[in-house]
Amino acid sequence: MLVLEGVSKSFGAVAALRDVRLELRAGEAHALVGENGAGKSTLVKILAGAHAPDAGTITMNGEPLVLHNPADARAAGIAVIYQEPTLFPDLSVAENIFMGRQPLRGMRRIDAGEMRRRAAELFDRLGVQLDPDRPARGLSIADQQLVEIAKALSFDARVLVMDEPTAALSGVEVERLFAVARSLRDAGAAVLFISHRFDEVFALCERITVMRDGQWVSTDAAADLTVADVVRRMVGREVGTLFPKEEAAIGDARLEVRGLTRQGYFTDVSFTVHSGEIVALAGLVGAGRSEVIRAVFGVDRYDSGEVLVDGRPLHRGSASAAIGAGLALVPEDRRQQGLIMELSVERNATLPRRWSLSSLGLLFGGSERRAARDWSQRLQVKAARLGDPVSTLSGGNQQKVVLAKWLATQPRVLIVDEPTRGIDVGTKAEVHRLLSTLAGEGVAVLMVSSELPEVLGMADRVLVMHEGRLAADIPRHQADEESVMLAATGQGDR
Amino acid sequence: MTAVDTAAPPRTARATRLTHRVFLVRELGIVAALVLLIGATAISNHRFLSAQSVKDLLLGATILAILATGQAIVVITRNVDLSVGSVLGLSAFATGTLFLDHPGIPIPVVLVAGAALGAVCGAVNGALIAAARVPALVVTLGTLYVFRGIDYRWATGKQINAADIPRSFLHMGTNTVLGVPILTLFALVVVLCAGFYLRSYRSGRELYAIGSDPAAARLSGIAVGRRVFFAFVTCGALAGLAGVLYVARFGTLDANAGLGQELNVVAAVVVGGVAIFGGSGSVYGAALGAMLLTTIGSALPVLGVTPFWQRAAVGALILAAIGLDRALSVRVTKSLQRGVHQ
Amino acid sequence: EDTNTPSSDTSAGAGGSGTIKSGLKVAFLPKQVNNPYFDTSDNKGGKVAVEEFKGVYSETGPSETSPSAQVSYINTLSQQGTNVIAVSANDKDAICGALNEARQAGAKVVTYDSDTKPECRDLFINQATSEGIAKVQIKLISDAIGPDGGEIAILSATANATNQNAWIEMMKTELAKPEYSKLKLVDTVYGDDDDQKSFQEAQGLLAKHPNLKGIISPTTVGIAAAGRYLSGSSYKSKVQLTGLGTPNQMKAYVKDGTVKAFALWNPADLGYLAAYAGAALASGIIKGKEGDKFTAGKLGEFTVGKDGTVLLGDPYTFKADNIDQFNF
Amino acid sequence: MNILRKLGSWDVVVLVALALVVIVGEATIKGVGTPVFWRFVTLEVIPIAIIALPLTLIVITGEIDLSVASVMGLTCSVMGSLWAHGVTSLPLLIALCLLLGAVLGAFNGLFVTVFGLPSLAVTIGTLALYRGLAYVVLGDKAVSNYPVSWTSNAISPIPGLTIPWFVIIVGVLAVLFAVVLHATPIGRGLYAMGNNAEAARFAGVAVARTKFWLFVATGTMSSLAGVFWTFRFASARADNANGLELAVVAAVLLGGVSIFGGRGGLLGVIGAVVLLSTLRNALQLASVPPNTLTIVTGTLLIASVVGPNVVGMARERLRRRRPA
Ligand SMILES: Nc1ncnc2c1ncn2[C@@H]1O[C@H](COP(=O)(O)OP(=O)(O)OP(=O)(O)O)[C@@H](O)[C@H]1O
Ligand SMILES: Nc1ncnc2c1ncn2[C@@H]1O[C@H](COP(=O)(O)OP(=O)(O)OP(=O)(O)O)[C@@H](O)[C@H]1O
Ligand SMILES: [Mg+2]
Ligand SMILES: [Mg+2]
Repeated sequence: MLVLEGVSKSFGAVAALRDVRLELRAGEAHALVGENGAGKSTLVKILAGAHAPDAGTITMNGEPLVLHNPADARAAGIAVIYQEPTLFPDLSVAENIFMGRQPLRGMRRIDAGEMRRRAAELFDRLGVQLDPDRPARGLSIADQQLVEIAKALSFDARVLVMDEPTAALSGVEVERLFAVARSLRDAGAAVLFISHRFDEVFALCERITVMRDGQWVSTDAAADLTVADVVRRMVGREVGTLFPKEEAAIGDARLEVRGLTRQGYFTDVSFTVHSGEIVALAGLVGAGRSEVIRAVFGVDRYDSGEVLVDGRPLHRGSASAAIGAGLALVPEDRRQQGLIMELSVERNATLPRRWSLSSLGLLFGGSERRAARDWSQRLQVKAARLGDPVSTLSGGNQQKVVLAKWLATQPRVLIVDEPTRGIDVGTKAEVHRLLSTLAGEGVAVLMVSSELPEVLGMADRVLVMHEGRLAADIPRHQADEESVMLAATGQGDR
Repeated sequence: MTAVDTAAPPRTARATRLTHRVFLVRELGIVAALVLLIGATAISNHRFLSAQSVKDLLLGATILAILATGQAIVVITRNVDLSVGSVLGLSAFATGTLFLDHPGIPIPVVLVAGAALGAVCGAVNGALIAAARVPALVVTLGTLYVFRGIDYRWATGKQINAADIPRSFLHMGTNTVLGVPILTLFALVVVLCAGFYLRSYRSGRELYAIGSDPAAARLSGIAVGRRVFFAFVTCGALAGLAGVLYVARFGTLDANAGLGQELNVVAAVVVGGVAIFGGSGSVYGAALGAMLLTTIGSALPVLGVTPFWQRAAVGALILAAIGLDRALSVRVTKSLQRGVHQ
Repeated sequence: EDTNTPSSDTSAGAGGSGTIKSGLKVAFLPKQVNNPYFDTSDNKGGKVAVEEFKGVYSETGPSETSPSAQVSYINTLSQQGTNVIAVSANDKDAICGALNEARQAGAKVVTYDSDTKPECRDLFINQATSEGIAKVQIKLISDAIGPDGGEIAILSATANATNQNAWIEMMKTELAKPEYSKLKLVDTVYGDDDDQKSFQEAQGLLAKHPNLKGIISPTTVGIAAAGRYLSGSSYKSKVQLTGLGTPNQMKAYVKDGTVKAFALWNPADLGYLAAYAGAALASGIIKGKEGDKFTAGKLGEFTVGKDGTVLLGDPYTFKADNIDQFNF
Repeated sequence: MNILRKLGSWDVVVLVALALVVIVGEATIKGVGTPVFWRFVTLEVIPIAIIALPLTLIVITGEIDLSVASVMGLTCSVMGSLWAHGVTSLPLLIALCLLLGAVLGAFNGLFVTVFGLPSLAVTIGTLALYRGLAYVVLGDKAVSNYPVSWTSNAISPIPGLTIPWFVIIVGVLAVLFAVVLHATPIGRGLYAMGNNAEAARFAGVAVARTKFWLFVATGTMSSLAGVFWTFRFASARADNANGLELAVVAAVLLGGVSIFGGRGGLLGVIGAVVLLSTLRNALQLASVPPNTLTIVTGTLLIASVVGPNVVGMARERLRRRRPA
C-alpha cells in the first residue's frame, strides 16, 4: 500500500538514513526496530512530511507521493504519533486533538461542543480519564502520549505511524492501545509500530523490519523470527561484547542521597553509590529517574532531604557547587541539556572547566584549545576542526563531546543519564568500556538507563524506580530482566 | 455536554474549573480595576460620570483599543509589531491627503483606503518576518523608523486641518449613537469580530497554536509562515483603520500622529493578559487593557494626582499585570500537575 | 581661516546704517521640523527674508522636540560655516554649550519663539510682550460679547506654566480698567495642554456657570478643544471664545461662527525678522547691544531692547475676513 | 585570514562599512573627517557606547533591557533634585547616582530572574515607571545651575586634541567589557546561556545570578551615561534621553548581536555605534533632510538582520553546490 524506496537523509555530516526501503500493507501491522539512532524517527518524520528525503521515492497504492509538509501527509491519510509529544501547552486537550480539523457548524464556525464530545469519545475508546477542556500544560508524559494517540486515532487514517507510543504507558493502557490499533488494522489501515519492547512487537505485528546505522537490514514475517534473531540483526554482533564489565574494588561511600523529595516528581529517595561501583537506576520512562539525578546535581531544586558527597553535605540548587565537589552529570537530552549546539567543540568541551582553565581570571585561547584537544583525542572525537560548532558533528561524536566535557573535570562521581542514547554500536561499546575503566579507577558511577541489557550488563547494583519512588535495590547477581521489569511496573514485592 | 461531565473524573475537573476561573478572573480583574478606578474618581468628582465625560472616556480608549486588538493578534503568535504607531501616522496623513485631493470622496472609501495602506505596511513586516525568517522585534523596530520617515518626508510642508476635512467625517468623530460614540462602535465591532474569529475559526485557533509552540505547529501541518504573515497584515490594517479614525477624532494633524504609541499598545496588550511569549490571552483582554490605561490617564488629574504620576502608574500597572499573570499561571500549573499525580 | 566669509566689504557702524552682505548662509533650526507653526515661520518668513538679501537659506532640525537632537544639528551647522543660526530652543540651557561653540566658530546666533539663556545667543526675537498678549485678548472677548458684558472664564494650560500665569495676571490688570467694568472673571481652569482634558474643562465651565458669556484660552491646545466643544454644542455663538490659536486649527470654528476673532503673532513675520536680525549681526550692522537699530525689510526699523531682545510687535488678530490668507 | 575568521564576518562587515563611510564622506562631503567632526561624533557616541557595552552582554544572554534611557532620565532628575537641595559635592553626587542606577537595574533583574518574567515585558514596564518617576521627581522643571567647571570639564578635550577626554573612560570600560565577554570564564558562560540556558545550567553556569548582575551593571552604566548627559547638556530634565533606548538597541543589533542571544561581539557593537553616529553626522553635513536620516537608520537596522540571513543562505547554497 505504502512503499518507500531508496530513501536517504542526512543532517549535515550525519547520515541518518541511507538507501532505506519499507513496505506497508493494508490490514497489516508492521514493526520497525533498531537501536537508538538507527534512523527510525527520521524515517517517521519523512513519512509525516516533516523532513524532505535527500533521495528516494514514496508511493502510495502505486501512485507517487510527494510530501512537502505535514499537511500533505495528513491529506494523504497518514497519521503520525511522534516520539516526542508535540502538544500546544496553552490549548485545551480537545483542541490539541482536533487542531486544524475542528468540527464545524454554520458559517464554518468551530463547534466546540461537538469537539469536546468527540474528544471524550476518543478518550473513552482509549479508556483514559482526561478532561477534554483542560489545557495540555502540566500533563504527564504518559497522558501527553495518550493525547497524541487520540489525535492520531481521530484521523481515521489509512496509515497509522506510531513512534514508541508505549514507552511511557502502563500495561493496561498498552493493551487498550493495541486493541484500538488492531481494530484499525482490521478495518484495512496499515500500521507502522516502533518500539524497543520485543514482547509488544511480537504481540502486535505481522512483519518486522530491522534497521541498523541508518540502513535497512531485513524484513521478515514475525512468525519466522525469534527475539534473539532480531537483536542480532539490530546490533550486528553478539550482545555480550557490548558490555565489557570489569570487576572493580568497591570502596567507600562516595555519593549518599537521603530522603530526597520533590513534590509532584519523586518522594523519599535514598541510596548510596560507592567508589568503584556502577549503580544503575532503572524504571519506565517518566518514573522520575532523571528528575532525581537533576536534583542531586543541583540543576533542579528539591523540597526535602539531603545529598552528601564524601560525607560532606552538598549545597542544594547549585550545579557549580556540585561540580566543585567532584560531581559530573551527562544529561539525557544531548541537544537540550548536554551541548550548546551553536558553540564550537572546544567551547563545549571546556565549559564546566572554564574557571580552572583560567589564569588570573583570564582565559587565553591556548589553554582551552589544549584541554579540548587532549580529551577529544582520548575519546577519538571525529571533528574537522575543534572550532566547528558541535551541531555539525554526528550524533555519536556529539555524545563523545559531552563525555569529554565531563571526564575532563576528573569527576569523583559520574552520573550518566541514558549515556548511549542515539550513538552507534561501536561507540556504545566504547562508552561502556569507558564507564568500566572509570569505575576501575575508583570513580562512583550512577547510570540511568532505559535499556535493560545495558542495565543488566553494566551495573553492580540496580535501583528501580516506580512512580517517583525507589521500588527495588537489586544486586548484580540477582538482577534479571524479570525482576527489574516487575519492580519497574510496580508489581515488585516491595 | 453530559458526556463530558461523565468522562471527566473529579480530580482533573477540579483543576480544569480552576483554569477556567483563572482565565475569567484575568479579564474580570481588569474590569474590576476599571470599575474601581471610575467609581473612586466619580466619588471625588461627580462630573466624571456625566454623559459627556463617559463619551470622552470611550473616545479616548477607542484608538488604543483598535491598535491593541491588532497587536494582540500578533503577540498571540509569539511576535510583536513595534511599527503600529508609525503605520497609524502614515495612514492618518494619507487620509487627510485624500480629503484634500478629492474633497467629495465617500467616507467608506477612505476607511478602506486607510486600512489598505496599513495592510500594505503590515505585509512588508510580515513578508520580512515570515519569508526572510528574521525576528519581529528587529524588523518592526526598523520599519518603525522607515514608516515614520516616509510619513515625515511626505508631510513636510503640508498640514491637514479641521477645515480641510468634511464636516460629516468630523461628525463621525464626535457624534454618538445612544450615548456611545460612533468611533467606539467601530472599535467594538473590530474587537468583537477579532475575538469571534480567534475563538471560533480554525485559522484563528492556529494562531494560538503557533504562539504556544511554533515547532509543534509546523509538525501539525499548520502553515506557520502564512498565518504569521496574515497576522501582521491584520495588525497593519487595524493600525491603518486607527489612523483614519484618528483623523475623524482630532481633525488637525501633522506627521507626528501616533508617535511613541507602540509602547502604549504593547503595554495595553500585556496589561490585558496576553502573554508576551504568545499562545494565550484574548483581544477582549487587550481592549480592556487599553481602556484601563486611558482611563487612568483621565482619572488621575481628576483625582488631583499630578499628571506626572501617570506614566509611573502605567509602568507599575504593567509590572503588576505580568506579575499577576505569572503567579496565576504558576498556581494553575501546580494544580493541574497535582490533578494528575494525586 | 573662515573661507565662507561673504564677499561684500561694507564697513558699518552700530547705528543702523550699512547694508547687509550678500551670500550669507542663514540656517533655521526649529524646535521640530515637522511642526506647521515652524514651517510657516521658517519657510514662509525666514526664507523670504533671506532671498531678499540674497543669502543662502536652509532649514534643518530634529524630528522630535528634544534639546539633545538640536545640539547635533547646531554642531553640524557650525561645521558647515553657517553665518547665522536662527534657533527656537527646546531647552534654555541644554543647547547653550553647542551654541557657544558655534559662535566661537564665527556664527551669529538669533533665537526666536523660544529663548535660551541670554549669554548663549546674540539676539532674541520676542514674538509679543505679556502686556500685548493680555491686552489683545481682553479686547477681543469684550468686542465679541458686546457692550452688555457678563461673566468670563479662562481655560489655561498647566497650573504652573510661568508664561500663562504672567498673562493671566496681566489680563486681570487689564480687566481693572474702567472700559472693561462690565466683564467679570469668574473662574480659571487648567486643561494641561491636553486635548481631552481641555475639552472636559470647557464643558465643566459651562455646566458650572450658567451665565457664562465668554471663554479666553491663551493656549493653542485649549482654544482648539474649547472651539470643538462649543461648535458641537447648543452654546455655539451664545458663548464667545477667544485666545491664542493657529489659523488652521481655528479656521473651521471661525467659519461656523463659534469664534469671531482670536490672536496670535504672525509666525511668518517672526521668521522674517529673525533672518534680518541675524543678517544685520553677521554684516556688522549691529552688535546686539541695547539701543542698536536695524531695518528688517518690509517690517521696517527695529531697536534692540534690554537683554538683547527684539520685539516683533503686538499680536495679530485673525478673523473671518483674513483667516484664509494664512496657512499654519 | 585566521584573524578575520576569528573576528566573525559581521564584525568585519561593520568595520568595513565604517571605513567606507569615513573615506567616501571625506572625499565627497566638506567637513567630514576634520578634528571638529570627530569631536562632535565622539560626544554623541559616548552615552550610547556607555550603555551599549552592558546591553550587549545582556542581549547575548538572550534578555533585553529597554529601560536604559528611562534610568538615564531618572538619574538626571534625581541628580538635579539633589543638587537643588544642596548636595554640592561632585563625588557624592556621582556616587549617589550610580547607586541609584544599580538599584534600578537590580529591580529589573529581580523581576526577570527571581520572578521569572520575560525581560521584554518587565523593562517596557520599568521604561514607563522610571520615566514617570523622573517626572515625579523634577516635574517639568529643568535644573541647570551647575558650576560651569563641572559642565565644561565633562566635555573638555584631551590636551592637544579635539576629542573629549571622557572618551578615555569609555575606552577603558570598553576594554574591560570586551575582556570580560571574550576572555574570561564569565564571558564563556554568557554565550552558553544565550544559546541554550538549560545546557548552560547543566554545565554549572549560574544563569539567574549572572543575569541579575548584568541588569545591575546595565543600570549602573545607564546612570553613568545620565551623569555625562546632564553635564554635557548642563541641564537635568525629566525627559533627558527620551527614546534613546531605541538608538542603543539599534546599535547593538546592527553590531551583529542576535536578539535571540548567544551571538555577537563587542567589536561589532562599538563599530556600529560609531558607524551610526558618523553616518548621521556625515549625512547631516551633506544637508540630507532629517527625515531621510530616519529612513536610513531603519533600513540599516533591517539590513543588519536580513543581511546575515541572506549571506548565510548564499553560503549554504554554495556549500551544497561544491561537493557536486
Ligand atoms: N534534526 C536533526 N539534525 C541533526 N541530526 C539529527 C536530527 N534528527 C536526527 N538526527 C540524527 O540522525 C540519527 C538518527 O536519529 P533518529 O532519531 O531517527 O533515531 P531513532 O532510530 O529514532 O532512535 P531512538 O530509538 O533513540 O528514537 C541520529 O544520529 C540523530 O542524532
Ligand atoms: N513536561 C512535563 N510536565 C509535567 N510532568 C512532567 C513533565 N515531564 C516530566 N514530568 C513528570 O515528571 C516525572 C519524571 O519524569 P522523567 O522524564 O524525569 O522520568 P525518567 O524516569 O527520567 O524518564 P526518562 O526515561 O524519560 O528519562 C514523571 O512523573 C513525569 O510524568
Ligand atoms: Mg526515535
Ligand atoms: Mg529521564
